[in-house]
Amino acid sequence: MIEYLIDGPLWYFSLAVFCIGVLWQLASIVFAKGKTDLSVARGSAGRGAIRNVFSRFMPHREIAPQIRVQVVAGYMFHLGLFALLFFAAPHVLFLEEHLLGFGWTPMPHWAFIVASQFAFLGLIILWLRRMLNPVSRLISTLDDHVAAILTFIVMLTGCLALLEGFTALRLLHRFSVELLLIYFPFSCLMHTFTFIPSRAFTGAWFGRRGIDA
Amino acid sequence: MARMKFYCDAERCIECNACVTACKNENDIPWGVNRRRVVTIKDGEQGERSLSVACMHCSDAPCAAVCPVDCFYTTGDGIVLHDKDICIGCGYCFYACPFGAPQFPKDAAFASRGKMDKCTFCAGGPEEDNSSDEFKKYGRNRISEGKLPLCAEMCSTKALLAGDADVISDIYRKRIVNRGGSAFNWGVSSNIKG
Amino acid sequence: MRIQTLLLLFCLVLPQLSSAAGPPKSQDSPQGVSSINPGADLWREVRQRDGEILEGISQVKSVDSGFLINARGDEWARFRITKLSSYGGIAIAAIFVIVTLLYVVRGKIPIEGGLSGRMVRRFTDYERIVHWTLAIVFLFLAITGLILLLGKSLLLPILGKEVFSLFASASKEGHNLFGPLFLVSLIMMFLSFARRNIYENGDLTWLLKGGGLIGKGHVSGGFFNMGEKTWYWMVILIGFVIAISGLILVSPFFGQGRWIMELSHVVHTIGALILMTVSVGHMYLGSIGSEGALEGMKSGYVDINWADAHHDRWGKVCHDENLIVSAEDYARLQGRKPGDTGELATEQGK
Amino acid sequence: MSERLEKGLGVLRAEMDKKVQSFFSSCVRCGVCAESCLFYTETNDPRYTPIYKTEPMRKLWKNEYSFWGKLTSKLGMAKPLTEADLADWEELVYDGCSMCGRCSMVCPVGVDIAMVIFKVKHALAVAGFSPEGLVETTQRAIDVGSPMGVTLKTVKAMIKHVEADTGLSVPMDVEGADYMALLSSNEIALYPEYLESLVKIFDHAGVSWTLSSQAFEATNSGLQIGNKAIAGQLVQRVVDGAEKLKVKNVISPECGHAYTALRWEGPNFIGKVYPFRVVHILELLDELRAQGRLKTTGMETDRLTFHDPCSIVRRGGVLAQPRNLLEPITENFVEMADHGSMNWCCGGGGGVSGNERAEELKLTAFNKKKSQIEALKVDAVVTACSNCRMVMEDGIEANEMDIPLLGLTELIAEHLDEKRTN
Repeated sequence: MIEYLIDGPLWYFSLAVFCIGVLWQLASIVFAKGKTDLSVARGSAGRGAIRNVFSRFMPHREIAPQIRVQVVAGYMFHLGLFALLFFAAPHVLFLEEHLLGFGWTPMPHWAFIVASQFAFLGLIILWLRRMLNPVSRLISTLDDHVAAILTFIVMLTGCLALLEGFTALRLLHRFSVELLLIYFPFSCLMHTFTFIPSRAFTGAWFGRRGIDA
Repeated sequence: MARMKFYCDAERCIECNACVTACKNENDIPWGVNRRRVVTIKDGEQGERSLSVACMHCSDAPCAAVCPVDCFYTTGDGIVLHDKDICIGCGYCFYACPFGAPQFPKDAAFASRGKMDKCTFCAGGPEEDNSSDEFKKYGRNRISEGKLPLCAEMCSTKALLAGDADVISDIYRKRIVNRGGSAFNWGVSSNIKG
Repeated sequence: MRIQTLLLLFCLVLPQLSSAAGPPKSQDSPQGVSSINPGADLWREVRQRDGEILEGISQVKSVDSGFLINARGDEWARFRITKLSSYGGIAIAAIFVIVTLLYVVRGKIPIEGGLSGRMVRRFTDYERIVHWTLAIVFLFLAITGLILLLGKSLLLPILGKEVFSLFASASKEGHNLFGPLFLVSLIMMFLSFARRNIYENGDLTWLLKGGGLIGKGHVSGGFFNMGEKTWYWMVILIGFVIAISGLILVSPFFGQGRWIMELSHVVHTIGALILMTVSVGHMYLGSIGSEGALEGMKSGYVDINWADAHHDRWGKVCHDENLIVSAEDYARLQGRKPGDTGELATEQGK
Repeated sequence: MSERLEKGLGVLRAEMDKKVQSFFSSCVRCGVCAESCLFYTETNDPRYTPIYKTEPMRKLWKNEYSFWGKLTSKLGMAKPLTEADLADWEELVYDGCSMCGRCSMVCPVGVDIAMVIFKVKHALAVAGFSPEGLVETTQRAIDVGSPMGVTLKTVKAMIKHVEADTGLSVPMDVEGADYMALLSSNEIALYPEYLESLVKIFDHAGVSWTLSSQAFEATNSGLQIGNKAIAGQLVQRVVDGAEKLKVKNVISPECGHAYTALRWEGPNFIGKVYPFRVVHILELLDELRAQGRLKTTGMETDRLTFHDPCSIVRRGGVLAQPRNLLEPITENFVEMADHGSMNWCCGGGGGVSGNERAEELKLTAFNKKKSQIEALKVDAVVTACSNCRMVMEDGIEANEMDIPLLGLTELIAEHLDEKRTN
């Protein structure tokens, strides 16, 4: 019964909430009011926007030494998670069977282990820093902690179900994923998508003033 | 109730590996897993002996004792079986077993060790007899059909015997008597063949 | 002789268990046999009665497939079942009892003059991150490990096979996956704390006074006192042993034999049990055991009175170089509104 | 709800455009911006974290633009933005932020934090939560026409001096001139040598220019206090003056925020495109140099460095020009650490210098500049913003350092090649 619920209705519901939610959020940003800048541009806004979307993947030389922990742990977590999400064998298989209809070469077992190590260590360090550093602790909201813990739970349940021999464990993972999907569009997890418009807006602003941000 | 046992007569085994092949074939065992193997001692030297070993279905099985999830059970016929739905693939049974019987498939998508697989005395598993599910997990269930394990059935020299302990020991006793020599010479004929 | 090495290891690691793996009780061939027995020697060798293992060959190529009999496997199994799990469980239970008694008897060890509110910086953000990373990973591994070690006797009867095997499988996979993280965080721990944990003068007196638990008053100590240093080196050294043996256990695909696995398993378990037991004491002393200690790992600052009481030599340095932060500045550094010394001024809206 | 709060909320709602929404939905509270803000690095006070200064706006966004916020508001469980919040944030935004925009450069998700802080400032200003000093100066700017109360009389008097010193005439209200020059209050009250240099340089380069009797003041207190309406009003004066004289270009003085106000924000404040071009004095000088109309002679032998004024360089884009201008007249010029668009602010921008309450904090923040300057062991610091110059002179005095500050334009004027005649 529960198995049917989690594999069936709840799964499609959460998927729908995720997709509609994300689209709605993005739309509400795109269609929100915005004034055109009347000042005469010095440089190209478009170029600045595109440049900034990519240039911000690397911190400025002047600030890098002070934010080493965030940068290193951040990259460990995000790259690890990305690899697990799209290249873990069962995930590839699942996407092929249930969503896309086509698959791609999954990563080998050892690669999975390495990726998960990176993801876990990165997430733990980032979250601990959030708790321990006065600045992060001051500016963090409940949302940040919920998002971090939910992501951790999803990763953890995934790893506990590694043997792929127990339905209950698989369902646990699946269920936590569904919770995450439902939570996603209404939380800071939206940065997965909205970092692009943010960077673009700021990049355009700097671009038309002739500054490489 | 019968107490099922294997017995391999070192004086008869000719290391033809027919038992291994028969087992693999009959139970449709995945690549890399061998429930039964033939070991040759002093290969090519004087006193060479070969034995076919698999799970010996111990009366007091160390694997069952050490298993952290207690997935082993002994049937009424004294056959030691395990439940793959319980097994977590920790490998302790393999360390504990005197005969190296437990095997682990390497092909599980993630786990470096899949769930344990071993000789079932061709008695299947906890699933319903002769169900396809049972066959997939444990192989053929010949016992339920009133047949003995195929390895023994196939043995051309009748070195490998399987069945009720009493019957087998009778057969063996007869052989020793016929071979002559001391009653305590462990079934080895006095004039050792080179 | 490999059995001897194993024995030796037990004696080193856990004396009371040294009796564990006694020499195998050899059953000699039936008494009173006069006749030459040609087969006996062969089978004796095969059964490894005299330590000499006779390896044969087999068409089946897999780990130890050449050995007919593995006599030590049963021995290891018995040791795990009768000694490791039982004594291990007792040890864990005992430490909790001890700690509780200690709390009942001594209570929270107070600081003379109480807390002044004037703080000194003790640990940087990074150092605290390292500590808590190691702590989280360690706790996770400890719990999952104990489930695998004691679960059969404690949980299985309650939960039943089906449910328990879920826990066991989850524990096993989780344990395997978090293992390497332990090694990584252990290395980070070593790099960022090793220098301050080198023994120095005055550590001995600390030991003689039993770290202040014996008698009244606190004992002299530097940035870290003798007890903390010892605990640190235990974590590092035993930790590395656990990590390495664990890596051996978690990667069976290098074809290491059963013997190595059994050895690693025993070492791994004993080491882990020691660390777990002592860590309970560490947690107690770090939290409810002594007043103002936890603050150091939470905010990175400790009360100057606490420093003077527990680490007077370091406290003196803080006084001399006047690294002391006033209560107001401390509140400010913790991001509280001016005047507000209570709750953090976070806008905890969601 | 009090009507002050009402006003503030009104502004915040009006300013909640697509940028701000994407900013807040992408911010993950990583705290990187803190490391880029000199008010945090010099005080280690987490409350000076740039993104924390935008908290009132984030709170509003959460309550009225985010799903959970709307839900909890419906259920009456949300914590609404209160007047107390605005009062609390006044100190953070006015004293603890110089609008230098360094945070906007480092944010990994690309939030233009300085822009959002300015919007909050705008709301606070309208709601009437602004420091006394700024309110007064702004009022003076509206009534008298200049925050420092500089009147046309004062300017005329200064012009007399300049003409006497240079023997050149200062054109006033010349219709159809190419350029209309503006002055900032500081330059009139504290640094008259700026006008002197202008006269010399323009005479040397043969530029047709003029001052305007009705629009000589470039300082824009409206921008400093954050009130867009007032800022627009002040910009409008300049625009009217320029249109009256039918000039082709308006020269923004060195003063950084005046440049921002005129060049970049002005058109948006008054809601129309200028009929003339706004050019920063350094831009103009560099153009003249490129055209070969600005000939210099002699070299500064002193060890010099250049302090990039945030509003001109990072937020204004005038980055190459000062270097081009310094290159031919300095023998040993050294760049400051983190120079260019990642330069550290002097600590007095964005109206902090005009806010007595922030005096102490300003000096604390100056420690950054202090250490940078000391690290270079320079004889003098060149800059191109009368406000930076003033703030740094205060700081240097307070720290008993002995380092003169030079205005770039004056430096050029000193090195004019007098042999050239036209």
